[in-house]
Amino acid sequence: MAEHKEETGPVGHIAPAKLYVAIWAILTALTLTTVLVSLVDIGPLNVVAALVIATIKGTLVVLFFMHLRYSPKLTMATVVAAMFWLFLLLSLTMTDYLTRAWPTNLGH
Amino acid sequence: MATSDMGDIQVAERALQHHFADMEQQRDTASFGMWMFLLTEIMFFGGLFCAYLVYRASYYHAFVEGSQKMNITLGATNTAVLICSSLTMALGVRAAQMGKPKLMVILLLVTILFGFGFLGIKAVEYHEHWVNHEFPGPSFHFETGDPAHPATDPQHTEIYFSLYWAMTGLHALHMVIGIGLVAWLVIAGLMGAYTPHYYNPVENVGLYWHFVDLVWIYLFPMLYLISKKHGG
Amino acid sequence: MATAVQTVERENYLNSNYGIKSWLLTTDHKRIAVLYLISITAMFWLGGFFAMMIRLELLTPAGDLVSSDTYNKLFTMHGIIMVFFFLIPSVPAVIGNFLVPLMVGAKDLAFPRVNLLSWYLYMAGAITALVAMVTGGVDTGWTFYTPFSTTYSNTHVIGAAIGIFIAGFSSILTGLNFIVTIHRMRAPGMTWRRLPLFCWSNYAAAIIMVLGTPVIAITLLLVALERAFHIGVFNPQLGGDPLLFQHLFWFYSHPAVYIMILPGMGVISEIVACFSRKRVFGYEFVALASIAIAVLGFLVWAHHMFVAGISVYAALVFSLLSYLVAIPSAVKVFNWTATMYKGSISYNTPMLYAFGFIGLFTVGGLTGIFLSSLGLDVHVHDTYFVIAHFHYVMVGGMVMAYMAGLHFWWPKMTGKMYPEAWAKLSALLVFVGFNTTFFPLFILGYMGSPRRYHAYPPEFQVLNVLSTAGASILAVGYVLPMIYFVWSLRYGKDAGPNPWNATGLEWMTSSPPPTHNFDETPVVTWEAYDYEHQPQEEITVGH
Amino acid sequence: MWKNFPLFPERASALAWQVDGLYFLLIAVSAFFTLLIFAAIFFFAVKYRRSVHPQAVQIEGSLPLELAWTLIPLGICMIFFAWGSLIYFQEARPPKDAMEVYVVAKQWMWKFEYEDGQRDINQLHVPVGRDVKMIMSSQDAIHSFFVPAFRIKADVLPGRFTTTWFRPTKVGTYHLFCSQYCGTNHSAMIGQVIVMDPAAYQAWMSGGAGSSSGSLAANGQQLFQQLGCATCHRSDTQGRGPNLVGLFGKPVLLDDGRTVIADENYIRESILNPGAKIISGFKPIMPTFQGQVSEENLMALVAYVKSLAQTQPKGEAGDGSSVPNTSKLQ
Repeated sequence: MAEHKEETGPVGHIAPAKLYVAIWAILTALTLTTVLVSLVDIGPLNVVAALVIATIKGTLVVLFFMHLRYSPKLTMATVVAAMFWLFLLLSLTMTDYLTRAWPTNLGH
Repeated sequence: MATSDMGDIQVAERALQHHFADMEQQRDTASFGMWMFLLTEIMFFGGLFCAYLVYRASYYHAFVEGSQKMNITLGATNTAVLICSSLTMALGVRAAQMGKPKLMVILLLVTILFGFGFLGIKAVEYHEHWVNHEFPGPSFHFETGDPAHPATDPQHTEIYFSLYWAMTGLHALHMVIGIGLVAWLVIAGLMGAYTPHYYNPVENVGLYWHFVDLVWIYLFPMLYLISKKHGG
Repeated sequence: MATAVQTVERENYLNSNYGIKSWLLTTDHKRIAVLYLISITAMFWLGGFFAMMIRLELLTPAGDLVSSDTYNKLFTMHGIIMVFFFLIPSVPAVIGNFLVPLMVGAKDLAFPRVNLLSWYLYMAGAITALVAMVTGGVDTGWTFYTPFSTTYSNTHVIGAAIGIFIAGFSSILTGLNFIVTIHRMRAPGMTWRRLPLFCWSNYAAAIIMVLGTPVIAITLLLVALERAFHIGVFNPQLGGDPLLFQHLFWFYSHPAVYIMILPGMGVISEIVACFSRKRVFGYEFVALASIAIAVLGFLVWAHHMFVAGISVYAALVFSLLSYLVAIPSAVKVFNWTATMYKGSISYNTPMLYAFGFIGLFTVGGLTGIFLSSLGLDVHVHDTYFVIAHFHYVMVGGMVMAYMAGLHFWWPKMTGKMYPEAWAKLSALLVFVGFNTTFFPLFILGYMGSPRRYHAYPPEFQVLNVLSTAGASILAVGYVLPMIYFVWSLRYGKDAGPNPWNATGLEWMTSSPPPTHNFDETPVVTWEAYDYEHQPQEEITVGH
Repeated sequence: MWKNFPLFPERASALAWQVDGLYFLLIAVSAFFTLLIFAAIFFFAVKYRRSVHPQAVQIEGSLPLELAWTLIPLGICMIFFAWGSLIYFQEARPPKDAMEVYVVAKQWMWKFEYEDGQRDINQLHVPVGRDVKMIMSSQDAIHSFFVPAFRIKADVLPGRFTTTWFRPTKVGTYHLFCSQYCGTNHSAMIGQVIVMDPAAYQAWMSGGAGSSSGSLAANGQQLFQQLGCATCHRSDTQGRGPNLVGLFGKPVLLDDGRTVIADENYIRESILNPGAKIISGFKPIMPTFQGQVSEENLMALVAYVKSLAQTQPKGEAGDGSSVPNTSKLQ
C-alpha cells in the first residue's frame, strides 16, 4: 500500500505518517518556546504562558496521537468528564484556601 | 495477498472473546475501557495536582526557591525525549494498523529506548537532588546557594520537594510500567499476534504511553518553569 | 413425566464445572458474584463482631470491658471493614456483578478477566488490612485524620492504608467494568430509556467509583509515605496543612456514601415495581436522580469540615450545595411511594425490606438536612447524632436494600426459594432491632455525647443500654437469614425461572442461569417494568 | 442509672436558643415528611393489597407532581440554609470586646491561660454574661473544643490558631469534651466549664487560683526582649523589621502584592516561619523561631503584639507616640 492521504484500515482510522511528524515538530517547537518564555520575566504572564503552551501541547497529543479526533463521541465525553472532575477537585478545594483570610467581622 | 488476509481474519477471530458479538464491538469496548482507565489516572494524579496548587498558592516564595534547583536543560531534554517516544509510539500503532508487524516492532523498540533515555536522564537529576540533600525527610537540607539570599522558608521548600519527588516518582513508575507493556507488545508482535483486524492491545498501550507523556507535559512547566524567579 | 424432566438438570453456571480451580479461575460474572458474596459475608460478620464489642463496652459509662486502646482499635476496624470491605462492594460487586449483564442482555461484563482481577484485588486488600489488624491493629478511626495518623499513632496505619489502597483499585475496576458494559454491551433494543433502574443506579455509582476512588488512593499513599519517610505534606510541624488531607479524603469519602446507597436505591426500585405490579412512577426522574446524585455528590464534601477550621465562605458554599444533593434523594422517595398508589401490593419479604428501606432512608436523609445546616452542624458534628444519621442511611438504608436484593434474587442466583415465614420474621427483627439500636443515638447526640468515646458521663447510660439491647435484636435478625439461606440451598423449593412473575431480562432465563446467560441474545421490544402486559399469575411460592 | 436521665442538653449560652430553635423547626418539618411517607406507605399497602386490588392501574408519572416534590423541598431547604448560615456567621464572629482565653490542647488535656496570667487545666472559669473568645491551638493531633451546653464546637489545630466564642447565660458547671478523635485517652480529654457570677469570678481571679505571674501580654513583652525581637522590630521606622505598634488587626501589604490581615495566625506564622509572608519593603532576614518558642510562649508573644495595638504601651518597645491609636473601636 502506498502512503497517500487518509487511509482506512479494516478496523479504525489510520492517520498519515506525515501528520504525526508534523505534530511532533510542533510539540518540539512548543517545548523550546515554553523554555525560552520562562527565561524572560513577564510577571504573572509567565504562569499563563507556561500553562497555555502546556495545554496546547496536551490537546495536540490527545487529539492526534491518541486519535481522539477520530474517536466516538463517548470517548470525547470521557475526556471532558475527566477535565470537569479535575476542575471540581481543584476549584472547590481552592474555595476554602482562597477565602480563609477573608475577614469575618465585616459587620463590626 | 488473499490467503494472508484470510489468515489475518482467522487470527482476529481467535482473538474475539465469546461475549462480544463481533470484532468491532470488542475493539470499541476495549478502547472505551482504556479511556475510562486513563480518566481514573487523571484523578489519581489530580490529588497531587491539588496539593501542589494549594501549597503553591500559599507558599509562593518557597516554591520559587525550590524550583531554582531544577535543571531546566535536563528537564527540557527529557520533555523532548518523551515527545519523540510518543511519535515513535504513534507510528508504531500506525504500523500495526497497516499490517506491518516488523516495522511495528522496530518502532516499539525505539520507543522503549526513548523510555530508558528518559529514565536515565531523570536518574541523573534525582542523583543531583539526592547528593544536595534535596530529598524530603530528616536529612533534608536546603540552601539557595546564594549567600546574599538565604532560604526564606525552607520548611515549605521541603514540601515543594516532597511534591516534586512524589509527582515525578509516580510518573517514573508509570514510565517503567509503560516500558514493560511495550516490551510485551514487542514479544507478542514478533509472534504475529497482531493484524490489521486485531491490534487492540497495541492501540491501548499506545493510549497509555501518550497519557504518561501528557502528564509530563504538565509536570515540566509546573515544577521547572512557572515558579522561576527573575532578576535575582 | 414432570419428575423425569426435573431429574435431568439443565446445565447452569453452578453445575457446568466443578472443583476449586473452576471457581478461582472463573471469568463468569455470576461465579465471581458468588465469590464476592462469600468474602463480603465474612467481612460483614467480622465488622459486626467489632460492632457488638463496641456496644457491649458502652453498656457502662466506665470503660471497663476493654482498654481504651483496644476500644479505639475496635471502632477503627469496624469502620474500615464495614465501609471499605462491606458497604462499598456489597450491592455492586455481589448483586450488581450477578445482574448487570443479565439485565442488559449480555453474556458477561465487558472485561471478564478484569472482573476476576478485581475480586483478587479485593481479597489482597482485605488480607493486607486484616494482617495489619491481627498484628496489632489500627487506631486512627476509619478517617485516618492527619497528623494523628501520620505522626502520633503507634499502630499499623501503613498496612491498613495499603489494604484500602489495593481494595480501591478493585472498586475502580468494578466501576469501570459496569460503565463500559452498560454503554457497550446492551442487547438489541435495550435502549437507555428501557434500562432497568438498577442498572441506572449502578451506572451512577460506577461513575463515582471511577472518578473518586483514585483520589483516596493517592491520599492514603501520601499518608503512608509521610509516615514512612517523615515528609510533611500534611504534617503541620513540617509546614503541611492537615485540612488538605481532609479535603482530599472527603472528596472521595463523601461521594463514597453514594457508592453505597445508589445501588441500594436501584434494588428498591426493582422491588417496589415488582410487588406493586406497576411501572415505577416517574421512571425518567428516578433514573436521572441517580445521575444527579452522582454528580452533585462530588460538590458537597466539605460539609464534613464545618468545624474543622475551613473558611466560613467555603462552608457557606458547601452547605448550599449539600442541600441540593438532598433533593434528588427526596424525589426518589416520593416516586417509590407514588409507585405503590393504585398498585396491587403483596407483602413478600423483599417488599417488607423495601418498606423498611424507604422509611429508614427517609429518616436518615432528613437528618442529613440537620447536618448540612451550618449553625446546627456545629453542635451535632462528631457526636452520636452523626453516628445515628449515617447508620440510618448505611444500615437502615443500604443493608436493608442489600437484604431486600438478596431475598429478591436469591431464587435467581441459586434456583431455590428461601423460607418465606422465617424471612418475614427476620425482616421484622431487623427493623425493630435497628430502630432500637440507633434512634436513641440521635437523642444522645443532641445532648452532646461525642463519638469515639470509650467512657462517657453517667447520664448518658440509659440510652446506651437501650441501644445495646437493640443491637442484640439486630444481630438475631442478621443471623437468621444466614441460616435459612444456607438451609434453602439444599431444602428450598425449586424457584423456576420467574418466581415473582417479574419483568426484566434476568427473569427470562432459567434459574440458576446458564453460563452464557441466554441461549440466544434477547431482543428487547418492550418498555421497562411492563407489568401491564406481564401475564397475570398468582404468585404460588412463598405463601 | 435512672436517677440522672436527661433527654435534652442544658441551654447555657446566648446562642443556644437559636440553635435549638432551628433544631425544633427541623424536627417539625422532618416529622411531618417522615409521617407523610410512613402514612402513605401504610395506607397504600393496606388499601391496594393484592387480595382486594388484584389489578394494578398503570400510571406513567406526572410532571407537575415531580416539579412539586422537587421545588417545595428545595424551597424549605433554603430556609434552613439561610437560618443555619446566620447562626454560623454569628459563631464565627467574636465580639471585639470579648475577654480572651488562650487554649493549648495536647494529648490529653486542656490548658487555659487567661489574660491576667492565671492558668487552668481542664477547668475553664468564666463569668456569666461576658463574651468569651477562645484562641486555641494544639501541640500534637487535632482536638476539638466542644461545650454542648453552649452549642459550640471548634477544632483545635496544630500549627495555627482557631477561635470560637460564647456568652454564658447561666451559672453552673458544664461538660467540656474533646470531640475530635485524638488517640488513646480521647474520651478522658474532658473537662468542665465553670460559669460563675461576676463577684465569685473576681474572687476566684484574685484568690491565687492558678499561678499568676503577670499578665500574658507582660510575659510576652518579656519574651520579646529576651529573644531579641526588639532589636529589629523597633517602634520607629528605623528598624530592620516592621514596626509592630498598631499593627494588629490591620491589613498589611506583602512584597508579592497580596494583602493580608495581621491577625493572630499571621503573627504566629511570622514568628515561626518569617519568610512565608514578608511585608512589602522589608527583607527576608528574620530567623525562624520554630522549635524555640513553646506553644504557651507563642501565645504570650501574640498577646503582646495584640496589646501593642490596643493601648499605648510603655517601655522600650513602645515610645511610638506618633502612632495614632485608632483601634479603640468600642
